[in-house]
Amino acid sequence: MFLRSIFAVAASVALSAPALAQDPLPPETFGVMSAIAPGPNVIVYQESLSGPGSLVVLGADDLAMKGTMPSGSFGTMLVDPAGKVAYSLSTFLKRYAYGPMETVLQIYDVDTLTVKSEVILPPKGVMALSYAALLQQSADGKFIFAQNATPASSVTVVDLAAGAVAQEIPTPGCWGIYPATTGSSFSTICGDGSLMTYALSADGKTATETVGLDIFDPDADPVFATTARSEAGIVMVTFLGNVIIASDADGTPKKVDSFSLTEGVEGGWVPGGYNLVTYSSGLKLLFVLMHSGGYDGSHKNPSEEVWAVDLAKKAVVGRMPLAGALSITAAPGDKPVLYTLMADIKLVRHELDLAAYATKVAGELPLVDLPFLATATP
Amino acid sequence: MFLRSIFAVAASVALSAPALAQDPLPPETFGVMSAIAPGPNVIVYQESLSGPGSLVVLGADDLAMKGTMPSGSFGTMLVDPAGKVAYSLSTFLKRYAYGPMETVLQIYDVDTLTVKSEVILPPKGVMALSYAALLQQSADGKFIFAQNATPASSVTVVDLAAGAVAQEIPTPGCWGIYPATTGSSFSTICGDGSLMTYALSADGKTATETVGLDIFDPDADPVFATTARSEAGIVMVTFLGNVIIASDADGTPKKVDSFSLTEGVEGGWVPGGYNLVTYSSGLKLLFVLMHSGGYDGSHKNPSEEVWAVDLAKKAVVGRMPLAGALSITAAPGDKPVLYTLMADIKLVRHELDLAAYATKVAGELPLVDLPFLATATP
Amino acid sequence: MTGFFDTMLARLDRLTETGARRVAQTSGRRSFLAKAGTLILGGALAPMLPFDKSHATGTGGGVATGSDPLQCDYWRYCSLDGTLCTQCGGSLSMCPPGSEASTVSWVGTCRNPDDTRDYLISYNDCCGKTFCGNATFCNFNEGEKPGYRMALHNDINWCMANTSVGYHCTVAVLVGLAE
Amino acid sequence: MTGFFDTMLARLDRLTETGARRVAQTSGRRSFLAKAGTLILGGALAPMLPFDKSHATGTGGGVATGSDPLQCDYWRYCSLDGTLCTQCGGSLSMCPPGSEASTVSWVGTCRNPDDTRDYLISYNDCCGKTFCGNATFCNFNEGEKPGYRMALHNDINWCMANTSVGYHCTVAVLVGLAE
Repeated sequence: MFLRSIFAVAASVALSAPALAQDPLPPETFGVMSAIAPGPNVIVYQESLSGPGSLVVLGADDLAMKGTMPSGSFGTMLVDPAGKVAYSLSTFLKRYAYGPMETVLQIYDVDTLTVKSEVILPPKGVMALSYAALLQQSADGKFIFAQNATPASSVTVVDLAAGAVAQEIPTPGCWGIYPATTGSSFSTICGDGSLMTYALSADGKTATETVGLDIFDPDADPVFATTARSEAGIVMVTFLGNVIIASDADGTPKKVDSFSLTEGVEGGWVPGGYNLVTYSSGLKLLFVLMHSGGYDGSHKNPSEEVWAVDLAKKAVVGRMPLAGALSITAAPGDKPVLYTLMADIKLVRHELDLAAYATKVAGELPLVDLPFLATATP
Repeated sequence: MFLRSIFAVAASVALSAPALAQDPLPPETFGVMSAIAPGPNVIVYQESLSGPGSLVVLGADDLAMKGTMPSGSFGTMLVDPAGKVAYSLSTFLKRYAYGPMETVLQIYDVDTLTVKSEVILPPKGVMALSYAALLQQSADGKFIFAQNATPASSVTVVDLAAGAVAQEIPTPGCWGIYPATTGSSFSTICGDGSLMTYALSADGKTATETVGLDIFDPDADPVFATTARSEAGIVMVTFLGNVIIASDADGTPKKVDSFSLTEGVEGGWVPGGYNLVTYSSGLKLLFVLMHSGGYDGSHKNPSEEVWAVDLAKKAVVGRMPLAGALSITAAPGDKPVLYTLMADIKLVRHELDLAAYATKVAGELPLVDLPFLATATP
Repeated sequence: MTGFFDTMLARLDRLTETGARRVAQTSGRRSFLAKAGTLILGGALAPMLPFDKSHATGTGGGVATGSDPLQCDYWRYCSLDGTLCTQCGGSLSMCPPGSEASTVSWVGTCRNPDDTRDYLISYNDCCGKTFCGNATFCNFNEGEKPGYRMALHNDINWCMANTSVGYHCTVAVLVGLAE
Repeated sequence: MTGFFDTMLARLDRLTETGARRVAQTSGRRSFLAKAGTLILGGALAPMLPFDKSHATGTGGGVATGSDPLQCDYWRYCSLDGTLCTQCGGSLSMCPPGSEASTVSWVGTCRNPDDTRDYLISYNDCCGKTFCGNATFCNFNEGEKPGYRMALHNDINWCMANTSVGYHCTVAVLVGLAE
């Protein structure tokens, strides 16, 4: 738009100069754009293992580059449901590769791509690939939950109103943060097959814990740490291709449903990837990245297909070719669009034909660094 | 070596176990190697514009990877003549992309690949591509000279014995540090065509300046900031392919020689690259990266040839095909070996046939980030 | 650095520790395959993994059964996710000079094709230096588990407990027989 | 940000300033070619430049005469060394939201192919954000000089005088006619 205005001015004065066919281009004023173009976005966390990562903001429909926001190393991100505030949890080292370290929560204003504020957390924040479950927000919006690993596991609770750490909750043997759909509690997945739910006090400074045992078998068929949230609860997929739904609705996590994605399916299909599962509450469909010929250690292999799953029917309702994806996220609402992050470092936008359960590539954009996590905003 | 010893142990006990053909491999002890393998090295500065750069240490003959040393952003390096101590000048930002910055001189022990110490410099150190002239050492070894740009130009003098800044010398309108061959003075190249020589006091805390006027024509034919040092003085090459030698032997810089590399040569050949010239005092030859079809703005284009120049004869004595190089450095002494850093991010080792003035590629290694500066050690 | 493995275990949570020992000693690719339904061995899976594109060789996937410690498919790397210290001035079990040995590690159980035995491998990161982009990034995940089995998790920086947490490269130290 | 160019000049050393003005107003590719001896125009020079290899389009070399601000060879980029803000949420003359405008800049003299006039272009860096590797890295050097003519030098971070010196991307602001 800016460009057009310059050339419009130049064109409007054409032919008025005697020596040349047009007047010279007018001088410009240098400055900084105040805000990004309006509209829904896809925000991708581009992780660095050694320097600054970044959040890149793209138009949800055309993948137009709107700009970036700076982060640190080994980071992950969170975008609030409205898409207006983003967060990253990352590590800063005084000498980049060595020296004193800080775990920092950066809080961004998405419209202006600015770092609004930061909260320095206890220096034990997780330094991992960008799994969504490592940085989450309570349903009431009051608290940010950040995964720690020393390697002992704990969760730092940040009180957003206070801009300060409220408490650190030890979560021994458990991993990932799965907020409840109301209030300020969250669950976590534990290595003995249980889920543990932590309910925060109103000021966030204390928490009570409730265990739900025997939700999955961590030895025979472990669940991925990336889950989805459906109306029925926390939707987990397992290495062998089962779905387990755990409800945390009454404060005690319990298994409420489970079924196989692959029973009777030939080819050794298994789920695989990083943030490999997404649920569209508008379409009422779960999408899972799948590959064939599964073996011990293939659980992070890129996809060959994406499977659409109707949780109520406990059935795979569509299998769509989709090669090379490591992470997937659905557009919000009932927009039939999926975004995938590919093993060859790009974002692909897929339009879904729900009648035929077919996908069509409708845009792609190269990315940089390690892009494992994307969020689509309203 | 370590590997061999493990397998030797395993082999020596073979056939002694009844159930299997050999005994199990013995447990290993985890640790850190104490030092790199001995021998001459090539050290390359791999620059980052956004995170940590590094110095990578390679065997001079086989380009075997010996290890790396960590640096900051926008850095450059210096290796002492003996190849035992290395330095980098770089920038560290508290939040990597923003926040408080520090200009840091890191001092490395090459044998152990350790950061021995660091000196924090005034926060104005140059943030540029890794030109050799931006970080230098006095001939007596007492002082490190670091280029500053705010963009006003000055030089920070570091007293190595004290591990502290001795002074900052304003060098308005001048650029680059070209130490004298004795004592602790240095010259710099100025935008009016002069060279300025700064002689330090014994404690390094003051300096006297002497100007040498009309050494080159900065408008008609500017000199590159990368120079070489021959017995005759500071050897500069110009954008148009002339050589200018300035002597600083008596403390007042003066032009003592000049000649054209390209007079009578067809094809519009001009010098080009970043650290594009090197002098072998053993071979008594200057080497310059050259490309044909020069035009305004081609002065950083990759090479098509390397030209060998006999400074005493004022003549190009050899032209050798060498495509794609941006920087060049000669092996020390009279070893007929050149190392080039290539536009496609690798190091190439070239063996010279001085009878035929021919080069042979004798090894190459991919690099990362922006490798513009290499030094070969004895 | 003797006793590093005991130290590592001592620092882990009890639950994790128990799980790690059990899984490390019992899981193997064969049991998984048996569970995964129809077997398709040696399939066309050699995915390009999402790491430093400047090294096209930096791929993983498949099963690590090779004999060259400079290659991703070396048998000991069956659960290694990181850059190879063997390509960065270190060895299979020693960090490059000037780096810091990680005080904690993850483990894998890998089969040595020479003696067909399963060995416990400790994957230790080397720390305090710039990420070694000069080395190949490898990614094998045999027996790897999410962070609720932390000692088997490889998507995390195992320099986390060090003074300098910068990640440089990874070694694969033979701890002993897994049987 | 009005007066940024005057501010820049005021902050430069006297020698540099004088030189910058003189050279910026008099040098052009034609005078250089005349001096460089035998002319070989439009040669096969399109070097792969040593920048982010993940964008194979990130090359430079040759002469910038194009009309697309999203491409390296756009005419205003005749002396631009950096990533294009036009590809990173900014425009030709405006930094992306949330970045800092550089307080100093280098200049180039570029010919507009549409009106064949030479314009003075101010190359300002946008600062305080992660290097924009998502944008193409371009490298043209018409009229570029070493640091002794600082205002014409582009191998340096022109965020150097800012509060946050992190380099993000570069714009090409039309200052006025060079004649």
